[in-house]
Amino acid sequence: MPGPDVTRMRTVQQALSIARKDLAIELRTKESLNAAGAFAVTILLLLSFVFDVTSEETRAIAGGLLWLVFAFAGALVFNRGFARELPNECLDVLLASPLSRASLLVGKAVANFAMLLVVEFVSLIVFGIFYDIRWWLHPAQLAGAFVLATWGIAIIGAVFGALTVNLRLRELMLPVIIYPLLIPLLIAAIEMTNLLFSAQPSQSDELLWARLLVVFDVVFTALALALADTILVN
Amino acid sequence: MPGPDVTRMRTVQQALSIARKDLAIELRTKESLNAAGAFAVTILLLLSFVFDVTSEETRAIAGGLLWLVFAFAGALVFNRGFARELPNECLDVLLASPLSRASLLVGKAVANFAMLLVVEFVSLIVFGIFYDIRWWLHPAQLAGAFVLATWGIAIIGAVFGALTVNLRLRELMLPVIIYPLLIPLLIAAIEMTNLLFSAQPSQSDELLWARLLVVFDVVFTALALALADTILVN
Amino acid sequence: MPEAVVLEGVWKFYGDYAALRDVTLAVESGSCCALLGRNGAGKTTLLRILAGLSHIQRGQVRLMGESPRNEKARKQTGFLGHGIGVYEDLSACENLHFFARVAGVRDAKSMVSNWLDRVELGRVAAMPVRQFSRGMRQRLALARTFLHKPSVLLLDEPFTSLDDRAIAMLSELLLDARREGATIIFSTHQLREAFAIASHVALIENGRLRFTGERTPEMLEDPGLLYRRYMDSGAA
Amino acid sequence: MPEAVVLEGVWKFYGDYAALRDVTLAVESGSCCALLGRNGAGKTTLLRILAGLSHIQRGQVRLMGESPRNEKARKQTGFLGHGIGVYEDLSACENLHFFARVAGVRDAKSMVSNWLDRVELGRVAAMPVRQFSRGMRQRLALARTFLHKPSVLLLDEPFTSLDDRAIAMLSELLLDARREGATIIFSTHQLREAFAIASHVALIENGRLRFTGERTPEMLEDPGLLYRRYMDSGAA
Amino acid sequence: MREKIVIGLAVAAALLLSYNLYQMFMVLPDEAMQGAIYRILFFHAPAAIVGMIGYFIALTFSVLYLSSKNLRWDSLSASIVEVSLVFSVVNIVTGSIWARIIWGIWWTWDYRLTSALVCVLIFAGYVMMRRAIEEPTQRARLSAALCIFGCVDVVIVWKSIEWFRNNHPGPVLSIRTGGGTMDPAMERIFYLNLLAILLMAIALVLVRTRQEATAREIDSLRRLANAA
Ligand code: HEM
Ligand SMILES: Nc1ncnc2c1ncn2[C@@H]1O[C@H](COP(=O)(O)OP(=O)(O)OP(=O)(O)O)[C@@H](O)[C@H]1O
Ligand SMILES: Nc1ncnc2c1ncn2[C@@H]1O[C@H](COP(=O)(O)OP(=O)(O)OP(=O)(O)O)[C@@H](O)[C@H]1O
Ligand SMILES: [Mg+2]
Ligand SMILES: [Mg+2]
Repeated sequence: MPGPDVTRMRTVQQALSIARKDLAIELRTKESLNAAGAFAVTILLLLSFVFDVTSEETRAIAGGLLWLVFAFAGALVFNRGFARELPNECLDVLLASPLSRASLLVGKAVANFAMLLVVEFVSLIVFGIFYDIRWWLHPAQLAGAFVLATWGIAIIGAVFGALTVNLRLRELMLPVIIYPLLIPLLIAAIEMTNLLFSAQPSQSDELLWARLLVVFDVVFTALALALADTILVN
Repeated sequence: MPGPDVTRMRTVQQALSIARKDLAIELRTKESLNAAGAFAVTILLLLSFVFDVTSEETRAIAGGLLWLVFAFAGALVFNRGFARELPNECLDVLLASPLSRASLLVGKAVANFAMLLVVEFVSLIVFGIFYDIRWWLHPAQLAGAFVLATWGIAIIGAVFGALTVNLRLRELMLPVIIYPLLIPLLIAAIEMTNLLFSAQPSQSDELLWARLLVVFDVVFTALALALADTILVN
Repeated sequence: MPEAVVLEGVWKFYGDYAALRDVTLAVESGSCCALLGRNGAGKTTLLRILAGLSHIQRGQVRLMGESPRNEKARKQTGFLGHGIGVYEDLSACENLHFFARVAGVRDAKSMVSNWLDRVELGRVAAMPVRQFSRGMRQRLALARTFLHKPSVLLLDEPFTSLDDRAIAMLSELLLDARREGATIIFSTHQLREAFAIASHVALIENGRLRFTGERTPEMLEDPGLLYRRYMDSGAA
Repeated sequence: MPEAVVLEGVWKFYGDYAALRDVTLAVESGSCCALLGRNGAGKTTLLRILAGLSHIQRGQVRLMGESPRNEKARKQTGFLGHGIGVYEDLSACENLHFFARVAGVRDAKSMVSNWLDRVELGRVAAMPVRQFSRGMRQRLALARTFLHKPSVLLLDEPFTSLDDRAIAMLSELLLDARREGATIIFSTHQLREAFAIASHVALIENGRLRFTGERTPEMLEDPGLLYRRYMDSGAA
Repeated sequence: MREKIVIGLAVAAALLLSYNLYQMFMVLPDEAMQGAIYRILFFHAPAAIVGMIGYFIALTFSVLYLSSKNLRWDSLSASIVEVSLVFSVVNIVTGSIWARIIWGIWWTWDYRLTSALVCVLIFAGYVMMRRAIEEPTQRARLSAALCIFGCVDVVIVWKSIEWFRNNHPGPVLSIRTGGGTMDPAMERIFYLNLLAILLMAIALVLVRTRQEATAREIDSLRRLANAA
């Protein structure tokens, strides 16, 4: 019987190989980045019709707009997540393989995470131009906030994807319940982003939201790992 | 050789049978509705936190928010549209069958249309509650506007769902291509919705936007029918 | 007898790989042609071209005198591909009804129930295909293919995962279809079954047509014969 | 010899349909058991249970003394289902590499290229699976199944759409695997091939085990025999 | 022969351009309100106009392709779209530089600007789509369809956004205003530069179509080689 941290090691490795595989499939055609860029632009274009972007309020809700775009991009990415395993019954093969359910779920989450980060980075640049927002004021903190929030979204997205491919749980409309779990996390992300866009963010609030994000990540990840074995059965 | 209106009859019948089939499957699996519904609700709730919804400005951009969400939800629905034909190579069977391309395209559009309307209705209710918008002031006109706009979105979604069905990156490509095309329609829909949310809409503007919607629907439906044969070949 | 299916100097390229090389083949109407060849020979490619699902770069294809993409031709063809082409989430009955409507079949109701019985799926007609066993799917796919009484049948490995009884049933169906004047082209790797049914044989190797002709009795005795005699790569 | 695979009084219900009824079967390690039966008999169900992909309602299943869902058991099993279980958008090589990593195979590189050659896909190793012919996919799926040297092989209709040469190749593989002590359970409808390879035979009908035992020479002579003798429904 | 035409066009464009540049910076005075920066107009507007023209020519070729199934038309319209896209981008970039200086912002959602951007997006999607499809005939079919939809849509966008707020300067050319808005000397250079850019565009398209043609030849040759 291998020791606990050996198995944990393997879990991580396997998760990474899953993620690498998904990314390989996704990046098959090199256009994915252009697509992401064009995607961001189109969304921002849409948004610009909804809001009078020159006005100060819009500047104030910049964070909200950004995370709206990310949420949508996320939805597109996550829907693929496990659906990618359905043709040719690849999911069965993975479930029959020594691969642990947890690492499968985490692997998917990591893949989601990476793709989403790409889209987010591109959107951020485009956004900066169109809404002339100075987002590079606090690069380090911003990066931190994005990573934290994105991971939370990615892991829930993975669970969401797993639920939608599970034949028995699908009919229960569980996804509709799982997905809104993201709202508090998104709010935290939005508030934090807005803070970091402003010239001198108040350290205290920043910390507050950051802590909230961390809490969510931990909770969601734990939740996902706990649910892994129950969700990933057919 | 059957007469023109006989063939037209058959086209319509076939289109309807396609649509009925898609809706039947959707009712079983709830794939699109899960994804789109969950997303729409989440975003609406999220936004209601982002803006203080009591403020007048928010009221003023209500239409914008709604149609933004619908456009997103739509993309999620359309991605499934033709993808639903891929497993077991059903699309090949349909293309090899006497079914006319036009009716296949229209059938998909009708299915999109129905699903999107459902999502829209749900979102509208959620919206009404969280933003306390009185959307039932002019039910007839509102319904009219929604139907017109939704059909436009649906037909574009069907056409480009078909164009992108066997592309990798379909998920990203589809919105990238359809949103720019949809912009005029969305503008009209947004303006009209805002008008209809307000107590006494000015008839003249309303007509103006309605006319734009009609033009859009007619032009693009005609184009779709004309190009169906060239679009739907693999 | 007139020719139901004609290919003349057909070249099919995938990228720059030539999957079919100058294939010229004519199948008389009412005959049953077995399309044989190793994995990757080009059988599926050929059948997909006949079904109008795949462009050719050079040559000419005629189905009952029409181009395969022509609606008139499509009306008369029944195609069974590698993917079985039925919807997982619909029941057997619903699937057939749908395809009957699509093909514009008269009195769909009776036809459907009739065919469900012929392929011995009447018992599970209301069951979603997702719950079918592989063989049951294949049977359903067959029913779907025959449903609209096509006069040209294009079957890609129709025997796949059918049990002995189902194979007998399929042979019956094919015989009946021929009696009603239908033309049949099918690919398979189960040579015995193939020779038992076929009236003609076409052998493909690397996209080239190696042999076409009547099915001779000696083929029945020694199925391996054809491969040994006509293919460079020879027998196993 | 110890038993590699043991089923005791296994009942499998789908809803209220009993797909497996009180199945009790023991397969000695190192033997090759052919799982026969008509369409819908329960072969796939049985194999999926052994692969840990499907719950059972009553009875007990042991794979090398473990429960099939147990990671230790999964490490030692190789499963080939109806779906071939490879990724359309990855090349043959990438597919195998991925599954090698997942199964934690040592020196994956050499193993992969080695297996690609054995199934005669070395030439198209870099081609995305989407461009493979059906037989080529099946070969790849086989390579995927054997890749991690499993000691229990669960193969569901492995011969599907393989040509004569590929079938010979597969028989070779199975013999080698047995020599190395692997246990093999496979289902098929191609009785001849089945009897040629199998050391034991299990016959299922409507979820009930009708016959289990050694493969006798007479089965080889008259493949139909088994069905005629042991099944209520009898021959075709 | 063909090279000669291309080279000739290129040379003509270059000469004309240098003449215009000389005129712009040495002869023409600064503009009353904007000062030196107004000269960007001589590239900004023509780029936009050339782009627009290009798209609609591409439209006609797409229709031609669909009716004739001749891949030559496809590659022609494709190259035109690509070149037009370049000029549209030039228009937007110059524009937003100008905007930055005159209005103090990079961008605003004015109907002219927006429709320009929508245009760019649609045809950027067009280019991406072409990249994503290998099979030539399929690629041709789909991009033709997209081009048609795109052009029709651009028109609707143009018409529909006109109802919107806009702070982008309206027509200044006398053919559209009936004269008086623009100093004739300036306008002369404007037209000359439009001509120069048009020539440049044509040259580029010719080069591009040439590439496409050779690509097609190479493809078929490779096929023959592999078939043998
Ligand atoms: C990103 C910013 C901009 C974009 C995308 C843009 C786009 C366009 C387009 C598409 C046209 C061609 C329309 C036509 O020919 O009728 C045009 C023309 C023109 N633009 Fe811009 N523009 C931008 C900024 C500016 C700015 C800042 C100015 C000056 C304050 C300006 C002045 C003009 C003028 C004078 C014309 C010629 C109008 C005419 O003759 O019709 N543009 N622009
Ligand atoms: N989409 C494609 N792109 C590139 N090559 C392809 C494509 N489809 C098939 N091929 C190649 O064409 C050749 C013939 O394929 P085809 O499917 O016709 O073989 P087949 O005779 O049906 O084989 P099998 O008996 O295994 O089904 C194969 O070498 C295959 O690799
Ligand atoms: N998910 C499911 N839900 C309900 N019934 C099912 C399900 N899967 C299989 N069945 C039923 O269980 C029975 C056995 O199915 P199974 O796939 O094991 O048959 P099989 O022996 O593999 O047949 P074949 O030779 O055609 O593959 C069939 O009658 C089938 O209808
Ligand atoms: Mg094949
Ligand atoms: Mg089975």
